[in-house]
Amino acid sequence: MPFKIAIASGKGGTGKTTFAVNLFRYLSQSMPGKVQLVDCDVEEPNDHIFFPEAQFEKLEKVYRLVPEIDQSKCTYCRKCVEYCEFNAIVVIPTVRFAEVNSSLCHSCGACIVACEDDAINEKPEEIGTIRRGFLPSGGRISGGTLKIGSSMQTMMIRELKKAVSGEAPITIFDAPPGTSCPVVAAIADADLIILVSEPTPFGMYDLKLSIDLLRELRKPFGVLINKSGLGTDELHNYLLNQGIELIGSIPFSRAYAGMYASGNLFNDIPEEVAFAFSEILHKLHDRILQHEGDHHSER
Amino acid sequence: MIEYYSMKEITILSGKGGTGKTSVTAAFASIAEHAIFCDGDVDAPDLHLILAPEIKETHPFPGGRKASINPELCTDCGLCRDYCRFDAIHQDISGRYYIHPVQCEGCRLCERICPVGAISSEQSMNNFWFVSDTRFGKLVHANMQAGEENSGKLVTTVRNHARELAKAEGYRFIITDGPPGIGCPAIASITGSKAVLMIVEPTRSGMHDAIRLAELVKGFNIPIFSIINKYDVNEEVAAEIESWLHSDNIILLGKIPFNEVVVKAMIEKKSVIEFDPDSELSYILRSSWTKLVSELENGQ
Amino acid sequence: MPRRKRLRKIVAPPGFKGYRPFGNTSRNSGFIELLYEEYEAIKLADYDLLNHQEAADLMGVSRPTFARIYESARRKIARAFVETKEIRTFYGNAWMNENWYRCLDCSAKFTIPLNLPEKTCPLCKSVHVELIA
Amino acid sequence: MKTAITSTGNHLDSEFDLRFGRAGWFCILDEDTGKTSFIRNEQINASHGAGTRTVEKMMELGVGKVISGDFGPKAKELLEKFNIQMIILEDEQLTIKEIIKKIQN
Repeated sequence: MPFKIAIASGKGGTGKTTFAVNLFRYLSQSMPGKVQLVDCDVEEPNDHIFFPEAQFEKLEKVYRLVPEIDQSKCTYCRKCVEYCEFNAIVVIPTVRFAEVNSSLCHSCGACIVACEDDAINEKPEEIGTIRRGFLPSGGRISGGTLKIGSSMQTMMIRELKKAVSGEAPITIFDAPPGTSCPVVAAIADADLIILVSEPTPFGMYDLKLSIDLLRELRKPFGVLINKSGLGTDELHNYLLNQGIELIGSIPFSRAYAGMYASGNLFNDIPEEVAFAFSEILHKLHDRILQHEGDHHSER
Repeated sequence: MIEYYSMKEITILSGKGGTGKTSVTAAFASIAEHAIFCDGDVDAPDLHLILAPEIKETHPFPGGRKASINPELCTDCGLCRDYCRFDAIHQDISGRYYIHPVQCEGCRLCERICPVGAISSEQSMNNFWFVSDTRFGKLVHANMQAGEENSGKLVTTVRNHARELAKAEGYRFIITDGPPGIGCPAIASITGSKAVLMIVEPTRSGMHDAIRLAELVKGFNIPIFSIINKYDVNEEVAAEIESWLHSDNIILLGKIPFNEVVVKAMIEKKSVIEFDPDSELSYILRSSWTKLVSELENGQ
Repeated sequence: MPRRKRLRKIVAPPGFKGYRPFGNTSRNSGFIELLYEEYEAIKLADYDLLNHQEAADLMGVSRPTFARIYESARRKIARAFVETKEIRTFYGNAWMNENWYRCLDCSAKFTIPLNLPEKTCPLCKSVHVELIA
Repeated sequence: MKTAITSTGNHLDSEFDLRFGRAGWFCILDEDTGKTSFIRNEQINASHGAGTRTVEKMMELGVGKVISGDFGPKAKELLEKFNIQMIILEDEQLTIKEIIKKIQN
């Protein structure tokens, strides 16, 4: 039974990536060959920076389908215009003009259903690339890069997830920040979501937004407090009052922040950070094993 | 392009989240004269936590359409699921079909192909935008339901209103706290701006994202300025960023050291300049603002 | 009536309105008019280093016409240098991919669709218009 | 030839509207007869593509000139393609009447 963990946060810069790559490294060492990390932040993919030793395969292009109107068949009936909810089609019968504006098109396929003259065909258009790789120590790492200026984040994430599904029994998704559609796409099928937060007013406000979203989606989640000690206890108390699981706390360490900055996250970790990490990683490791165990006993 | 000769809109962006955009915006808000503020991060707005707005006007913002299936009419034929390209239509355990509102893109195709007319859609009305008073001046901001699409248009709405207010009341500056990333909301916050201020942190990922952001902004032909935040967290990377900025002709307004005073100010709901006006940080922020203003006035 | 000149396609107008000599004592020695298409010809031949045929194709004129425009541009610039004259750029007979004009009298900005021959302001009918694209 | 002027209201004393696709109204002026009429913009609340839809409307009305404050990139491209002249005015204090006067003088 595959297990999927998504690492998310409402606010950016809380330490999502730091945690995701640490979790990945830990699990891929304790369960070699069974773990993959998927960087779902397709606007700003960063996870690969921390694994310079990773070997990447050739980039795969991701396409979406954009309709094209065959003017020789078009009768300028404007039915596609009527069907298109995104105002992406311009048809001007008087001058016999019909065109699709691909920047507004959502690739929903409604115009094709609308067209009775078989005048609309779909053509692939590149929206980004997927990069897959593996670490010499085992473990697969992949991610997507959206073309700059494209607004197809959600589709890019869905395509990325489709492309890598089933590559490993345990998957870690590093979600983009925020609470909008792309985040939903990244966490939609996760078995556990870890919200990374920081104990500052901004961190807490954004965490509440994420919690609202996850409750609406009825997803199991827990909260990881990063940079603890930097702000106040308010966040702890809030989680306690709300009955939300605290996955763990990682103390703020200026030295560790400096290490992240240079792209080094794994060597010479300050002791207090290393200790907090190992406790949390152990806990999650046990939980994954338990999940597998549960499944076996069901059989 | 419309030009309001006296008014300048500055959008503060970062690419990567958590680099200190909102803290810088708040600091500028506390010293800028004749300015109006705008929170362009409608997804996870934070500026109001510092500015403590008193809401004066509330406006609904019609969101995207969301389809739903009327279970009484539905015959469970499953046609809608075959047509839906957004994987938004699912079956529950008893085999009945339902549409997940968060995954629904609002294209209405299911509604049109349903043979028994069981699907209908409605515009979501849970998003609002506000005009508020703060101790520094007016703030235009918004609140978007989680999982909503189309935040780009809400950003545009908020900015347009700020611009109208600025024009009507003769403000000199609009300071916009932009959304993270380089996607649709970020583009919506750049379009029509007079300048972009990029807050970069000296990390590998921060630099990577800043380069992508700069590439995006260049397409708009808008001048880019930058501030390196927490530069002393890694001076090696900071130096690398500095030389990239230099080679890309991006003006560096200031380098801000790491200081816990930023978090302390945040907890007190104050901008850094209000919280500790004599600190080194406040000095750097003030001089960055002055430099930015003079660059903009002379650049015309 | 002289034959109307065919418009020459140029990619972008020059990024300046003119050049002025400095260090010379005799002021007001006048100016020469460098047409946009002449600027474009210099740019294509001496900056982009295209041969005359390639440049002519880009501007949508024949090779001999290109050669004439190019020669005229060089002579004008040489004259400006030697006689210490200002160089001022003028619109001439060019058309651009994106052509926006500004009326110097009423400051309206406007386009001139290809089917409209005249270059006058559509609002106040002024003939004082400049290209701003 | 017909000219469209973006307007905030439906009479000659209304102020000029700087927006094109999201203008409140269009004043259609027949330059030959001097007659005007006002048409409400149905695209004002469209969430996407208001500009291109408005170009369609202009074509339908047989407009040859559009006066507005700005044109989006897509609208610009289409207007250019169909040889409709675009005119940008930056003074939103003007009334429709004043703009018409400028044209007719």
